[in-house]
Amino acid sequence: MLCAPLLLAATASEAAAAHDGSPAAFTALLFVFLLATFIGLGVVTRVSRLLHTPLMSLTNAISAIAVVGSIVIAGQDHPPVITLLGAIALAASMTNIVSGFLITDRMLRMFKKPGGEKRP
Amino acid sequence: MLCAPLLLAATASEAAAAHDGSPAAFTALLFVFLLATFIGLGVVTRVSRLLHTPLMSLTNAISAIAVVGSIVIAGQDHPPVITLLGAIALAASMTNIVSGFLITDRMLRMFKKPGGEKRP
Amino acid sequence: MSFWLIEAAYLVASALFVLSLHWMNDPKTARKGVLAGVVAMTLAVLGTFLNPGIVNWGWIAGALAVGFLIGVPLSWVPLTAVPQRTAVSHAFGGLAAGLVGTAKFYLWQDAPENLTAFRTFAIVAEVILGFLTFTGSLMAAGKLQELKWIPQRPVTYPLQNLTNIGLLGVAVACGIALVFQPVALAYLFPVIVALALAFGVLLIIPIGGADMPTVISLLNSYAGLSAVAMGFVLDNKLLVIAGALDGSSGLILSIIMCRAMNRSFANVLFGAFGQVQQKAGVAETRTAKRETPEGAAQVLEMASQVVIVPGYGMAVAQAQQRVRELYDELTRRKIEVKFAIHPVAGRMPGHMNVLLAEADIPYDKLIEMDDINPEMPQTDVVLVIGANDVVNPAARHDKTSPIYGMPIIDADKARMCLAIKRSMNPGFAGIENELYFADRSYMLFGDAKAVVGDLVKQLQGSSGMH
Amino acid sequence: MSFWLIEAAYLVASALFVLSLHWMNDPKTARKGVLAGVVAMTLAVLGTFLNPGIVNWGWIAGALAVGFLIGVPLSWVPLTAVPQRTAVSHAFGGLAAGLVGTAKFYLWQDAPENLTAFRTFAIVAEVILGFLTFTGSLMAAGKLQELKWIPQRPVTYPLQNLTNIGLLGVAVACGIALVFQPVALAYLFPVIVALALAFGVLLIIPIGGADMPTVISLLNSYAGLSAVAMGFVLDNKLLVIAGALDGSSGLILSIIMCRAMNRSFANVLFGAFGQVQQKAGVAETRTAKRETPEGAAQVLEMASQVVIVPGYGMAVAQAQQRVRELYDELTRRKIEVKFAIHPVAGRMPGHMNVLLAEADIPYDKLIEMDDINPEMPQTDVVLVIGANDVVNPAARHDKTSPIYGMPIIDADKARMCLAIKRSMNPGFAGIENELYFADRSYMLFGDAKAVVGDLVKQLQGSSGMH
Ligand SMILES: NC(=O)c1ccc[n+]([C@@H]2O[C@H](COP(=O)([O-])OP(=O)(O)OC[C@H]3O[C@@H](n4cnc5c(N)ncnc54)[C@H](OP(=O)(O)O)[C@@H]3O)[C@@H](O)[C@H]2O)c1
Ligand SMILES: NC(=O)c1ccc[n+]([C@@H]2O[C@H](COP(=O)([O-])OP(=O)(O)OC[C@H]3O[C@@H](n4cnc5c(N)ncnc54)[C@H](OP(=O)(O)O)[C@@H]3O)[C@@H](O)[C@H]2O)c1
Repeated sequence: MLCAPLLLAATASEAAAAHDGSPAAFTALLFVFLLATFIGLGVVTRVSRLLHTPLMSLTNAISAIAVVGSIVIAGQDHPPVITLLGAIALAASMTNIVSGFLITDRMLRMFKKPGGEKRP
Repeated sequence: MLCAPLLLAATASEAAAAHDGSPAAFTALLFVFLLATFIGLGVVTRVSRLLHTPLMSLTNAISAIAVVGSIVIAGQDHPPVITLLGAIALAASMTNIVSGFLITDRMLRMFKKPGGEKRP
Repeated sequence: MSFWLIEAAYLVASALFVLSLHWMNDPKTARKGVLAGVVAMTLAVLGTFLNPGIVNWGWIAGALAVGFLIGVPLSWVPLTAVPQRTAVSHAFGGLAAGLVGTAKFYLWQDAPENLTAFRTFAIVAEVILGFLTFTGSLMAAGKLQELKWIPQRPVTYPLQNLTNIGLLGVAVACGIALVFQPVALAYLFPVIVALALAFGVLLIIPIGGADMPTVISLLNSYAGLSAVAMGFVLDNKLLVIAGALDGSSGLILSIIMCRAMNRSFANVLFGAFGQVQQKAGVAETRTAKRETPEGAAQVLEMASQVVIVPGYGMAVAQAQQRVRELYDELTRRKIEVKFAIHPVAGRMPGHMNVLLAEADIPYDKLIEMDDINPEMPQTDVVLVIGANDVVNPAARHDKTSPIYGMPIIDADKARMCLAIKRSMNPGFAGIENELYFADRSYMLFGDAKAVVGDLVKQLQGSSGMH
Repeated sequence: MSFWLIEAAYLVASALFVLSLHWMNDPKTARKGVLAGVVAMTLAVLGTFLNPGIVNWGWIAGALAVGFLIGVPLSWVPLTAVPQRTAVSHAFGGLAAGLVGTAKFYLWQDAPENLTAFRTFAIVAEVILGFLTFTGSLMAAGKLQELKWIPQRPVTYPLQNLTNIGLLGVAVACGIALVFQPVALAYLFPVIVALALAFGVLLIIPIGGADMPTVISLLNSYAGLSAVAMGFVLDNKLLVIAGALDGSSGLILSIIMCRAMNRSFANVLFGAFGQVQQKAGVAETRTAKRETPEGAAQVLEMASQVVIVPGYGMAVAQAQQRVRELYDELTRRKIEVKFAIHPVAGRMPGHMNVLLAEADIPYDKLIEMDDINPEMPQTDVVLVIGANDVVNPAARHDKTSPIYGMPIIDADKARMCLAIKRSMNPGFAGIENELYFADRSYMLFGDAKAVVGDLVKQLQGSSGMH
């Protein structure tokens, strides 16, 4: 029920634009980077040794997050050459997303639980 | 060697001010909150059971981070009543910092390592 | 320029706060953790001093001095008083958050453009959380200190929860109104503060004194959340991070406690749990076998493995030093002595560990419940010192028992059980403990400190050279 | 409005990415983790579509289609080719990052106010990391695929490291210049790109094919870091978070590998490790005892506990299905069969686990090195299948050995050791393995798949009903 006023209040995109690239925005990203790294180190060290190979392909798929940037470049109205660069980047990222997740799941499906029958 | 240009570039405080309270700044804080919570849950669940009492007083000291806000209120040039509020808040936070860290360390000093002699 | 120094200081401080908690995962590194916390806090303070526009150095110095003068003595409290102390500082933390929020709100009345929707929202959240933590923690501290004028037993009256929720609802409603009209409706602000203060009190009244530790941990996370809200108000990431760490820690500790008591948050907050104790104290029909210190000492001397189960009673009696002497006497006789630590033995998490550590007992002798239970059948003697609920077999089988399902230490499975307590009175859960009526159980009545002391004397008396 | 939807989508996506990795800590929840990752990625894409100003839907659709068409087949590669596949997608990832950075740089040439110092700095970082990951990963993939025209052995030449570092230095120098003069010196940008591409190649040339897995993990974290840099360029928190998760994961995996090989990063990157293999292959003086499948089968039948140590050879021979049949035959005879998994057996972390899982061997039979070693003395027969370095006792005592200090599986401590390999050739480390000359060791020469197949036949032959 509370988002309503929040939304009204927001002269959104402009405000965002105003904020882009400001030192404060930069430091905010630094904090995010620091915290995310802490999380990454904590979480990955606790990944089961059994699953290190699937982990490699999963993170591989996750790193395809570059798709976000590629879409922006390829999608906005820019000179063709730029759009082309964006499109190539987008295709590359999409390849990673698809193959990364598919192969990870393929590997994980192989792991039988001690019981005997395959994991559902 | 790289900070130099970064600093030059920054019309710092103004930029920061411009950024304050903008929707983007707000969402940045949301992300920070999310990540910090993840870290907190991850780290605390792995705290040794032996140390849950010291943990309580340590987090207690850490929550005194409100000192940051209190200093700003008490320190800036405001009507006396506001300054007073700030000063009370500051005193309260400082109490927590001092007592929190002191008692935590006092408790931890008690924990003897299996060897026999006290921890250094 | 100062902007960069401040942000840098805050960034490093954030990292150090995380490490500080991280290093608590092992007693070996724990003190390094405290150091990290201290450095982080210092950086945070120094960084804030760099803020342009900070001028009232006199006020600041004064406030810091006051805080220092209150804080140092507050850190000398005996370990049994740690829960109260913690509660009191939660109160301080809540107060600080509430006051800062209030100050900001009135400051921005003159510059309303600052009162954006989420700022106002954050202020309201900060103030409500802060002030309810303030009064709530004070009440909790009072109950733990067992102050006369604060009723220990849960106070209940019809429609209690309804009225409480109602109060909070009104406060939130006012808050939402403020979000839309931060200036025009400014007069609602004091109302919110008042309601928050009242709600804090009413929240605690129906909760029994023994549930306070759980409540305190919850208040801990409220205090953390109010710091987070302050962070949103002041657009300060460090506040958000430290607050979030704090909030999650409080949350997890209270979850651990609830699990170990096999109870839900709802049950703790609204269950008025302590009440059951009224109908306790009904005269015992069955009688338990008594044992004399002499006899007990002989039994112990014969044993090859002894497990000591400390409980709240040991804390109350301050018996840890005597227990240490007992431990020395027995180990001197090549008897294997271990301590079985129940997660909620005593009145706060890890209570027993700290007490025994204070008595210089190496922490590798403190075994967690799940690790010690398998050894119980091979144990010759279990010595229960002022513990009750945590060794109550009813938790395993008696579906009707209020502690049914709570994991316990299987003292009843040992070859023999000696229990030290002052009477047949029940413990915190207010229920009788069939363990004391078992064939293999013998009672040693009296104050834990005194009884253990007698045992030690007996053992010292006998040459101990066999 | 769109602003809020996008941020919300990104926030949820961030949380899901974290959970996705978190759930990988247990095979039971791992697939849920993949699901979380998929949902997160979908949210990220959909959220981005909401960006005002996205118009070239045709291009987007086309690119997505292409990616899909390449991606699906790429996910069908045999498990032995997984390292190559991973390398290739790192290349794609790096390419994407590099191209986006390039595009942004030239776009902002017309609006230079956007090229703030840290933006330019971030772009340079993104482009260098991106493009060196691109060529570097392609080289790595080539070496792993053992393409003829890419030298397997490390290629070294005088002053190699110096020139490499030099190249990178020049690139960084140009980058710093750009930070000060993003427009005037724009012509430096292509130079940086070229240098990064070249550096990627030169970085890999001196590294032996068998070190590629470690290198790939490192490239993984570079790819992650370039995504982080992109996040700084586009002021996008989701990119920073996902990139950081990726970077730390790659870092940790490579550290694990280095530890398990008892080598340092420096040694892997500049040690030209594979070289030693040249001086390997020197004719053996001592001779190892051979054993026939018949004999081996009988020995196995007699055993009560058998430990199988799989290695790279099992992967090359694709013998896992046969191994499964052997496992069935033995367990059918009530023989306790366990698999000893060395952290760096094979050519990538967890390699053996995946292969054996593919052969439907329940994962509670896959025991980690540290847990199985204590059992070795009580083990009747150790069956080494195409493993070599990971069972080389020299690592324990021979200070001169290149693998000295690397933790190994103590196959030599078992009552008897059967080793399946095609010859007496050394393994990846290029050193002879004294285990094969020990009194209790017997060799079964031949391709792993064939030999294990023979063993199975023998066992099926003998009634197996005793
Ligand atoms: N640790 C936590 O975090 C936490 C939090 C919330 C609730 N709790 C609850 O607290 C309880 C803790 O269990 P517990 O077994 O440790 O304590 P308990 O069940 O409360 O029993 C303590 C026993 O010690 C005896 N005692 C009291 N003073 C004594 C003295 N001076 N000398 C000798 N004996 C004395 C009492 O019997 P007499 O009166 O006959 O002497 C009482 O039966 C559990 O029910 C738990 O759920 C714990
Ligand atoms: N797993 C990782 O992440 C990783 C990463 C980097 C480096 N490494 C390195 O890779 C090595 C792994 O050790 P490892 O013992 O698993 O493998 P290895 O030491 O490379 O030995 C593999 C053995 O398998 C034999 N072999 C090859 N093809 C075969 C076939 N078709 N049939 C039967 N035998 C065959 C080879 O002997 P023949 O030629 O006589 O048959 C060779 O001696 C370690 O040195 C490790 O440091 C691993």
